[in-house]
Amino acid sequence: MHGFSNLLIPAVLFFALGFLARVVRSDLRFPPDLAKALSIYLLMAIGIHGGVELGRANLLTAVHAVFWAIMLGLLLPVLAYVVLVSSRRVDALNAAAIAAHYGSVSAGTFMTAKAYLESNGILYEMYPVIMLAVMESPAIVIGLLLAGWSRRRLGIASDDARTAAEGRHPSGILREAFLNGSVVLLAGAMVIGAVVAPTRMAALHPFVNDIFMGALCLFLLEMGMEAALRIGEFRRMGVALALFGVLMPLVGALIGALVGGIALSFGVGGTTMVAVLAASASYIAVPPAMRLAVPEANPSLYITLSLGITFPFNVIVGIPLYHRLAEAIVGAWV
Amino acid sequence: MHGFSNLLIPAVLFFALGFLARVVRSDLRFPPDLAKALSIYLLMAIGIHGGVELGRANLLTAVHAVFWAIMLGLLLPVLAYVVLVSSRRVDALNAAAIAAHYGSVSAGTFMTAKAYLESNGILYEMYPVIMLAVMESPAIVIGLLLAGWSRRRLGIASDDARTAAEGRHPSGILREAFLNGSVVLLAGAMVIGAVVAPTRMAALHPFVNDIFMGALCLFLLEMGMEAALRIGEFRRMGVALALFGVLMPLVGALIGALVGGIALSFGVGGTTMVAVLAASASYIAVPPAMRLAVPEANPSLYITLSLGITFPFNVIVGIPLYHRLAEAIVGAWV
Amino acid sequence: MHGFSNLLIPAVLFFALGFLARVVRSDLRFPPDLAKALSIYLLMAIGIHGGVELGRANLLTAVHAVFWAIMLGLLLPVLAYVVLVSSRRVDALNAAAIAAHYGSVSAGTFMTAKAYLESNGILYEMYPVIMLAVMESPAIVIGLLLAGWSRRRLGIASDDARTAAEGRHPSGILREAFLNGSVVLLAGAMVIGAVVAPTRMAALHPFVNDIFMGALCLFLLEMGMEAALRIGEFRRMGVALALFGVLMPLVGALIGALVGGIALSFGVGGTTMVAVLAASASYIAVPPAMRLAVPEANPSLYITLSLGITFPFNVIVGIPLYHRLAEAIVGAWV
Amino acid sequence: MKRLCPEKLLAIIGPSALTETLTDMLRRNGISGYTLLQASGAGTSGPQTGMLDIDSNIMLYVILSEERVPALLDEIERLMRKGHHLKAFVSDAAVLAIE
Amino acid sequence: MKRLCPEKLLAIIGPSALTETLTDMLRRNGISGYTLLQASGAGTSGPQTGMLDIDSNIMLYVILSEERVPALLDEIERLMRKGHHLKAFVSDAAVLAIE
Amino acid sequence: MKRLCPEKLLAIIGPSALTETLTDMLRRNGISGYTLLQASGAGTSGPQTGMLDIDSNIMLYVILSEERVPALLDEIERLMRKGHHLKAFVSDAAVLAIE
Ligand SMILES: Nc1ncnc2c1ncn2[C@@H]1O[C@H](COP(=O)(O)O)[C@@H](O)[C@H]1O
Ligand SMILES: Nc1ncnc2c1ncn2[C@@H]1O[C@H](COP(=O)(O)O)[C@@H](O)[C@H]1O
Ligand SMILES: Nc1ncnc2c1ncn2[C@@H]1O[C@H](COP(=O)(O)O)[C@@H](O)[C@H]1O
Ligand code: NA
Ligand code: NA
Ligand code: NA
Repeated sequence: MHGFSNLLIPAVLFFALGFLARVVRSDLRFPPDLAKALSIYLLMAIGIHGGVELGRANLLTAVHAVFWAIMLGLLLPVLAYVVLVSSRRVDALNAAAIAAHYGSVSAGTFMTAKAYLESNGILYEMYPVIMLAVMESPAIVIGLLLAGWSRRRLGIASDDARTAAEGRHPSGILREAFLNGSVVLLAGAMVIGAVVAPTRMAALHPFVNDIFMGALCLFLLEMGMEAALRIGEFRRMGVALALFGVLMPLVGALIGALVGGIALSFGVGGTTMVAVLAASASYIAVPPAMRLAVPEANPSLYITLSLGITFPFNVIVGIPLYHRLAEAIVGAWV
Repeated sequence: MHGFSNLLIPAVLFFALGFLARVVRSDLRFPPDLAKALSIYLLMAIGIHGGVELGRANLLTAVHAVFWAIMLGLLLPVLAYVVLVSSRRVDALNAAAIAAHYGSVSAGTFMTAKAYLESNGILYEMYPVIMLAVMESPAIVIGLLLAGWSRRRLGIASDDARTAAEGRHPSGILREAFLNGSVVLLAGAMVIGAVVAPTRMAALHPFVNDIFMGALCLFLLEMGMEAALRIGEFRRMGVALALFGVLMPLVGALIGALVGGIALSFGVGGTTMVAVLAASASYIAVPPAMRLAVPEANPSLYITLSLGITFPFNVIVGIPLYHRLAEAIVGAWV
Repeated sequence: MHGFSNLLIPAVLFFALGFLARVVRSDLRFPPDLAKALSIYLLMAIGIHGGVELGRANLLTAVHAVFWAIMLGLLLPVLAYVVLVSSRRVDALNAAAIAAHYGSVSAGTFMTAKAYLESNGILYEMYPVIMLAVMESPAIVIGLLLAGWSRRRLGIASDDARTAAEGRHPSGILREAFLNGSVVLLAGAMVIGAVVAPTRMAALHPFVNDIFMGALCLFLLEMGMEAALRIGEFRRMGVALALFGVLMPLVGALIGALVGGIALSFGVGGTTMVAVLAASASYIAVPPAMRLAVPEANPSLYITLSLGITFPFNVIVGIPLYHRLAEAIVGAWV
Repeated sequence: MKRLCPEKLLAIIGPSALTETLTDMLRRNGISGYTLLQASGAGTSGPQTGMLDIDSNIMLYVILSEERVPALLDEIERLMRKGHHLKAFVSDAAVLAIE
Repeated sequence: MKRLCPEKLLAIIGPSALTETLTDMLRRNGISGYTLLQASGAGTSGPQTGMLDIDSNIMLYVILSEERVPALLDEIERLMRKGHHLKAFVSDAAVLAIE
Repeated sequence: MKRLCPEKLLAIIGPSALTETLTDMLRRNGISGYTLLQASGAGTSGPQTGMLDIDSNIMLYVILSEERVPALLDEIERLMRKGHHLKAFVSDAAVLAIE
């Protein structure tokens, strides 16, 4: 079960195919609306999935899991910010924007991990799905607070954060964090999944579950192309920063695995999932929020890091690694 | 079974989620081609569904149902036109264009009603699916005749109706009514469903039936956003006209329930469906036809009424109401 | 089983519906990205399907089938080129571009044939799926070689072929043939299907198999509209050339049926499939390759021929015909 | 630049329901080339979100010589007078011509 | 051509995340008509492939009279000074007016 | 308006198969910014419905200074002489510049 034969799961291979297609400069072209449609479908499906699980979850464990999700969402960006600022590779505002991405999560990575565990017959707790839905928002809030703090440090007019989103987002930071499109879709679908009677949810099963893995493969094919396009940009941004895109997930995974295995007492599967959540960086929800509220930051930095470096690293190398880490921690603890 | 717990079905909740997302000004964004793709899929699926049912229907009842569908399609627009003109809130040409929408049907509302009945374990006859396919065209024809008649009353050059579609639609009115894209797709799929041997249709079952409810939820999520965008416009158009968007479906539902329960002797499920058909207003097939052939009418009036007022009213309030109405009528009659 | 009742399969009827919709000038409109999404889905699905079969195929027969696929891909374009040049209806460069299309294959036609065989309960070998994936590239290579040769004959600067794709395709012809988007997707999916353990592929089954036929019907609906749009162009291009679009598939089918029935000893089903491969002309992979590398040729000629004439001819008339041809050849041989 | 030929660029914005009406109009006026973009927008006829066929716009570009412009404007004006919601504007374009 | 009214065409290119910010800006300036196109592209902020919401662009067209241009440019400039990645340009357009 | 800098807007329309050829051409000429729109259309090379990759067009916009225009036109002309179906035109644009 060990070794890279673990990687021979369709989701990872389609990611690799897309990556390769772009690297060899194939003219394979995805229609833009297909990528967007697939990401909406995946958020809806995973939200419902999580909601159904939440509906039959142990309430105490669920609250426990949500608490730790929020903790991770608050802690990881601060950690990332401190590392980035002290590395002196980026200014404080770019550091804040990047940090927010690493406190949030990548649903694509999470679902690949799910496919990986299922492929290997490893059971996992469902609480991490709930954590996934919860973790998007705190990281955005912290990112915006860090940006506001950096602006004050840099002497930029403090009302800027407010006016940055003027006309549209009067109540500013919280609005940005909780009304973000993917947060609304994921959380909304989760509520629907939790609230509707299971017999009535059954009609959604083929759409939300049966064709899920195929749609994920198609999505990852596309994301492979996106990642390959961006990985080339890392030269422009310097090796030190690119290294951050690899080291930060490792640190995140360790913290996540400790939270999953020890604080939450999950098994190997669930612990792997929490490690993956902590290790992954958002490339759906956070970038638009940062675009709007931290316009001073350079989008190509945070998109290249999260989509071009951390995402492929996690999908190809990270997941099996975090799985072993989870085995070690759960094994040591038991 | 009574009470608003009935509304806890996924289709309605996804509609509400989309509505809410827009109301709170979330930046949830649908790719434009996804909405269009879903409406094509739904028309195809419902057409096939209806066709398969038609293939095993009692011919006499089917002819009977078609006759009443045509009657409703002819009667309702005339009723709506008279009400609108005598209300003096819109001119005769706008009245004609709006009236056509209320004689036609909304496939989205119909499918939500279907989901509602199935969720509540209520059986229903399949003839209403055939009626759905039939009802689009007569309403368009009557709408165009009413517009022509209004133009003559208003002293507008009578050849206008012909030249309005010049170059493209030589044979005018009938062409507009029967070659409308969604009419062709729905009727075509129905013919295919009726004509092909059931064993050969089986291969389409997973696509057309199994994933249907999920696709409907995604579509309604999107339509919820559309409806919320337009409901705000109702202030511009005046309360009286907005009231029409709520009262007309109630009147339509009553007429439809009488047709379904008495003229067609359907059970509670089938009667509810006919009421829904009569109550609903088109927002797919009729608007483009009116755009082309009654350019004098203001599209924002008829789109706001059908998509922004009548559609959410029917989905949230109307369907359970029409269900009780059907119970009352069928109960009284039996 | 004989006679045109064979045509009453959904895939063919949806093609006819699309065709008809355009002929009667219905305003049925497909969102552009839906067509592209469906063709990506179909290539992915058929690739995986073929790969899974390849994974359990007899290696010797597979090698045998690949050999003959390459032979057909090399032979048919040369034949088409000679016929076209000697007909004097098009110049040598147009002949080369058209010829490449007829050496390649149409996945849409192939899948319709698959639906036809399954609908009629006819068993078929899976090797033709492998041949489908293999046949795209050789035809492109030959097409480009024929174009280069034509240019030399016409006295056009011989380095033109190289510079035609300058900046992007340094290694020229082979790159064009093997890195073509649809070749990469089809071959990549096939490798994934062959390499991954069957238990792990199972999760993809609903997406790749169950909803396949419905997605194919939707795709063919759209292709019917495309074909109808182009069939009108055949008057511009002259009857002789249009005739080529009907005769070349017949010749191709004969050669293909001989290869399938005799050289490869397939049964009636498999032989029909090979005939269909040889008879069909590409309208996905080859046109962009020719656009880039043989810009002197007129795209409306080769697209009209392959999509507007040969494709509908094969779908409506060809497939049942090739089926009987296969019966005759296999019957005579056994 | 001699190879740049001064022509006009006519842009027409309107509901996608008018696509065929407009392209037929071009054909009738002997113009066989045009470029079509899918659009959304807003105006006096309300929001056009581009989500359904009923509320999608198109943007049609036609490159043409100055003398062909008036005939097309006549027809567009006629459509607008009938009530169709169209926006049309003309601007200068220097078009690359070979030979 | 008397019916052609000289106006300005303002084009704004930017990330789709700014769509509402920009249309709200128009509304605040009393402009209720605009046309919106989905776009991809590239620039100093990296490639914008158009595949995800995060890397899609929009192209916004506004036809308006010359005197309304400066106020809008002020606002766009303010957004750009804050760091937003926008391209804006103005050109002449002769707009078909009826009556 | 001093902040409006007079530049040129180069628009290129062609089959989407040429996308990379054209963006590579820009890169080779030191131009890293462009905006790309999906289009359909019709012309001498037949209808381009936009339904499949084979019959989709792109519309490429490049804002650039006047002196960079000729080199690009040379390359586009070369592509057109080889037979590629492209339309290219140049117009004036007053581009908002900050600082
Ligand atoms: N001022 C404007 N600038 C750009 N586009 C406009 C403008 N006004 C209207 N449009 C476009 O034209 C369409 C029809 O406009 P209207 O007739 O005002 O409803 C709108 O949906 C917009 O796409
Ligand atoms: N020179 C240019 N010509 C046309 N569009 C451009 C140009 N530069 C940038 N853009 C567009 O503006 C967007 C933002 O540009 P930038 O701020 O340079 O990242 C890009 O994604 C392009 O769509
Ligand atoms: N007169 C024109 N106005 C606008 N776009 C055109 C015109 N002629 C051609 N095009 C566009 O350029 C593409 C190629 O044209 P052609 O080389 O004539 O086939 C067409 O598909 C259209 O999108
Ligand atoms: Na994380
Ligand atoms: Na009705
Ligand atoms: Na062939």
